[in-house]
Amino acid sequence: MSSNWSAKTGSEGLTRPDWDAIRLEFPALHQSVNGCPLAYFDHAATSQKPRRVINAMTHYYQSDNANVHRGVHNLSQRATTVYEAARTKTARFLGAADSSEIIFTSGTTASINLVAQSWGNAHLKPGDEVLVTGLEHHANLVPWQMACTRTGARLKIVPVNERGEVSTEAVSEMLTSGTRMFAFCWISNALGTINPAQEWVEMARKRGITTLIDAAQVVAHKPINLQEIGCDFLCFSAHKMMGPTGTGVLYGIKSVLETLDPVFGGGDMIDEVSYERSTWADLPYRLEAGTPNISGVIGLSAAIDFLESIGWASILERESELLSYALEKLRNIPRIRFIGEPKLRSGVISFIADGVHPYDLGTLLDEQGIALRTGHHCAQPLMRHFGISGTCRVSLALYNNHEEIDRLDLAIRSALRLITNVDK
Amino acid sequence: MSSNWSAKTGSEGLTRPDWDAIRLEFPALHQSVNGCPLAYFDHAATSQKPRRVINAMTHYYQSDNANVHRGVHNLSQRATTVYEAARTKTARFLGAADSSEIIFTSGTTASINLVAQSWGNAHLKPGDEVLVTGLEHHANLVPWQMACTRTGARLKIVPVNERGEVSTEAVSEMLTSGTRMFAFCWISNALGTINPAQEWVEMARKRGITTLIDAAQVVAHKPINLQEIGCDFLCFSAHKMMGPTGTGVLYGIKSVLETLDPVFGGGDMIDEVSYERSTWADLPYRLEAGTPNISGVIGLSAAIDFLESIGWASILERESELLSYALEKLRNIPRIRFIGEPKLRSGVISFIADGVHPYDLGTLLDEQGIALRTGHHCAQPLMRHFGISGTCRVSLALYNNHEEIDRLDLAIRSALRLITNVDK
Amino acid sequence: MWINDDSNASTGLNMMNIPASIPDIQDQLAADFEFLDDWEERYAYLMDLGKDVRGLSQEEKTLDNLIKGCQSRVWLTTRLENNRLWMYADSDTFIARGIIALLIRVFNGQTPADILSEPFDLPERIGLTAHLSPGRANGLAGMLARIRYDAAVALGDRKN
Amino acid sequence: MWINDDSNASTGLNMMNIPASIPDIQDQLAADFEFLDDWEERYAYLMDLGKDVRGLSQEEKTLDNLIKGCQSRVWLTTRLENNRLWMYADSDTFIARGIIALLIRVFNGQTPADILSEPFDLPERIGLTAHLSPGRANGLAGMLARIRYDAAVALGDRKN
Ligand SMILES: Cc1ncc(COP(=O)(O)O)c(C=O)c1O
Ligand SMILES: Cc1ncc(COP(=O)(O)O)c(C=O)c1O
Repeated sequence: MSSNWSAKTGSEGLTRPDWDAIRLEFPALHQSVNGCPLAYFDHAATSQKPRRVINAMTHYYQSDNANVHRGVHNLSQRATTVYEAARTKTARFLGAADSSEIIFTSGTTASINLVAQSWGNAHLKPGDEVLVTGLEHHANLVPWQMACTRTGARLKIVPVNERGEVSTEAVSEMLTSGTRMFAFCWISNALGTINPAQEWVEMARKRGITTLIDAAQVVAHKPINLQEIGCDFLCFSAHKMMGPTGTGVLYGIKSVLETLDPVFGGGDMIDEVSYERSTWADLPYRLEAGTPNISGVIGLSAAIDFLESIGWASILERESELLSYALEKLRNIPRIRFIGEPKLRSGVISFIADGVHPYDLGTLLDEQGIALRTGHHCAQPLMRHFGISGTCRVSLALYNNHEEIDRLDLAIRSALRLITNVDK
Repeated sequence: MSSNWSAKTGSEGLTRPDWDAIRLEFPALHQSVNGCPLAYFDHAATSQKPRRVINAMTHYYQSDNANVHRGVHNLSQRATTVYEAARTKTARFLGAADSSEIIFTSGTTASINLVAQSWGNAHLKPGDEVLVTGLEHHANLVPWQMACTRTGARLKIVPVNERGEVSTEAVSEMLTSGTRMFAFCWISNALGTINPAQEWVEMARKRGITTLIDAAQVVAHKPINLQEIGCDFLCFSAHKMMGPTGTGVLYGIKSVLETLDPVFGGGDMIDEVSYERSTWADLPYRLEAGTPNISGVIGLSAAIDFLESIGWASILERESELLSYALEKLRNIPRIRFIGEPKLRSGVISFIADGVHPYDLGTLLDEQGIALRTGHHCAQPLMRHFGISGTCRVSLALYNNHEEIDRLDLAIRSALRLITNVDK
Repeated sequence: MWINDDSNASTGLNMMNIPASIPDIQDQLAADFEFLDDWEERYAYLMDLGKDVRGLSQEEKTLDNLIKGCQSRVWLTTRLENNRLWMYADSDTFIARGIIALLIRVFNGQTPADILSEPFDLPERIGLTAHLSPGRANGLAGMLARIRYDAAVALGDRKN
Repeated sequence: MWINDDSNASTGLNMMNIPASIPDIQDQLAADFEFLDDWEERYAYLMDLGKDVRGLSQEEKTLDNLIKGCQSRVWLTTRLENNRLWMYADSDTFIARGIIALLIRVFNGQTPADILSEPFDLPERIGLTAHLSPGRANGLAGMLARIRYDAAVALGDRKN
């Protein structure tokens, strides 16, 4: 997809997107917080939204708004068209074989729970094992705990090493003949670790094990080609990829999705309903009960357009440049210790300052207009593994820039100075 | 809540809202469809959205967007404040005793399914009965069928009479000592029938039976006072009350909600998570796993403001006036037969024209810019009760006007003329 | 047979039951529609065409013959005779019958090869797609897909 | 006791351990903060105040004493002596300790009746609420609510 951003010529003679122009597309980035310009480093919690996404939803509400699928009138047909076009676009974006493999949900959490319940109830029995890694977000841990409690299966955790990585050897060892499901995050939201998803899926598939990828942290950062990855399920949220809240995707291989009973019943997901029993509609509708988040799906579709208008090659280059720059800056701040030093890292840096509570540091950064996340990042067991209760987490996106990182560096230094004075 | 709409003085000396000005607030209403001005009579499927709602969401994305609940930084705190303020406002809007009784979901369907699963699994056992009425939308039927299949309970249906009403005597007879749950719609989306919710709840409560009200069709049309109604659960969707898609509410009495195990696991709903087990957070968070639909909840909050800025007395008066006018017009069209003639009717008129498929009529109305719904309205068993496969359904809201109803009348007449000519 | 016998001329069937070419029939129909300039006349004509669709027996209205993507129900089945495909259809609504009638006019009695290769642009030409909202267009697409699928099967080309 | 003995003067405790009035202490603190005009000085001062908070033993850090609504953890407990309420607190962060310190300065050794009736407007006066984002304000509200709740209980007025 070629870029439609006015391009600059790089030193090597390559054309580069105009990142300043792209950054201008995000209205929320251009404000001051506590008297300072905002520097938003909390992308991993939720991304900021480009005008294009906001406008797409506004346009929908101002001109096409209607309920989908059941209407004969023009508005309803238009709404259905844009809603279903978003499904087709998402399928293409991910390289799915068929658009009926795309189920729209309310977010990653809903997607994973749907699988853990529906697939879990159908396929898990006492003695079976579900494998996750020690890096998981609660969203990919708690649903499996619940599924195991329900079915009598056992949950096993592939341990994390001191660098915050999960070794492929450990995965291989723990994918046993009893394993039915291997569910793992492609990228860790807490540490930024990138797991070798394709390799792991291949290993699991060879042993007949079903795989689910939590791709919540992948979608804004890396292209996904499902035909290469080969996983059975993949889940993500629109709000972490420049799209709106309340919208997510569950991808499943059609033949696998077809084995799933609906978790929710209601409108749109049925074929015939009588008082006695109901029969289910075809995929994908069977798994989408009730009025969907139509505007959310339209926003997701616009977010895909936005990402593709920049192009993956540019995004990858930009983010890796920003990441290296930030790593170098932060590494040189005395008292700062990185939590997790993965060899392959996406745009997330978790750190603590010795003897400083992340909350204090986060608060003093906020006073300087710097937004980052402090706490356990919904990964309490992982924090416990590192013997801490939380970290400060800087997370980057294509809209960040070097100046912000410079300000981050200085702001951390001021904050630490202040705390050190108190601490004496 | 006093009106802030420039008011007209009515003939009785009362001030009335300026309905034309209010109508101008809805951008989607002012367009042409197939060369004619749009007349939107599909409110019961989804409402149109006032500027105020659209702007609230745009504003959120342009200035406050961040993930809620876990952030120390300013944006996240602001997002949390507006999100939680929406909860407080919703609680007040409904007359709930406490804002922790308001659970935000993705819609009515999700709300009812949450109860059917969580409450159902905890309280239903073989031999128990769940009672619903013959008027239910699939969203309040299929989840109970699924719950009964899971638990061995029996689903019973209070029959509908020829006028499309459910008699209180029949309800009373069927609320037996075996009944555990009585789940019913306050207003039927297919026929407009208004059920005596308060009376039914009182009857059920006296017999120790838990009650759930599907209020999807109530929220834009009637004020709700939970302290008067006294139900255990009440469910609705924002998108049917001038709010956005992907957002709903589950209200539950606190002591009852407290008995519910979460259906979905993930972020925000936990207290402590270890690899072995997790403990749940307090209400309402326990039942809100994952990043919520923040912008949707903000839109809902703006929708409440909008409705209250007009005031219930005005809305009730306006809608009953429009309804009477439409009923009279439609009743006088030859070949038209109303499906359902309830004594208490909300702004819904279902009808068929003898020998005419609703789809043909709906299509020919669409050609004239008239949007109404045709089909089974997600109430197949009810349609079967009337021996038909579907109806044409006109549904009204405060933004409709007399001129549109006049056009509807003429358009139906033209369409029927056309069909009659073919039919000869 | 689905067509009233006296309507052969107007439907492009000649004495040998060999129809005119697919493009020619479309030209003819487009010309017919050109005289109609408001939606009422167009729909009246379309529904009138639908009267020619003879319908199917209850037994023929199988799930297999039901076209997905229609809001009204449309059943369609075909039979191959002398390398020509013949269509039989029914619907519960006048408008869907009209749309089927158009398709049948164009494709009935054509060879599978022609059905698969000739473009079908009649809907755009008669302004139907502009008026045809996506749901209805979907139904039309479903019917067309079914006819072409059957043509492909007839050609022995089972690469569906 | 939660206050270092040598800090009595600055905290408003006189020889009899009877503090100045709640409004007076707030006036004094507001005046102290008036000299600080950038966020760094303000926070430095706040965290410095926090050093006075002596902390609780592990056994006293019960779930019961944990204040809800704080992102950092704050424990607070009170004791009634001669109709005056004394506060003991701890936190795992400097900033929360500073905020507790403010509250304790104002309320320590006051009568339950005064604690319940006197307004607490110090945060607005020192510009803390403008700077205090909702989460932190929440924590503050939680601490204040806890102190007033304990005062109400002390008054024998259990209408919580
Ligand atoms: C009475 C009733 N209940 C439930 C629903 C389902 O609402 P939603 O599709 O927003 O979940 C509807 C709307 O279609 C309804 O009218
Ligand atoms: C890796 C990972 N998985 C799952 C989630 C949950 O996503 P959501 O809260 O959008 O459901 C998140 C986001 O917090 C995440 O980072």
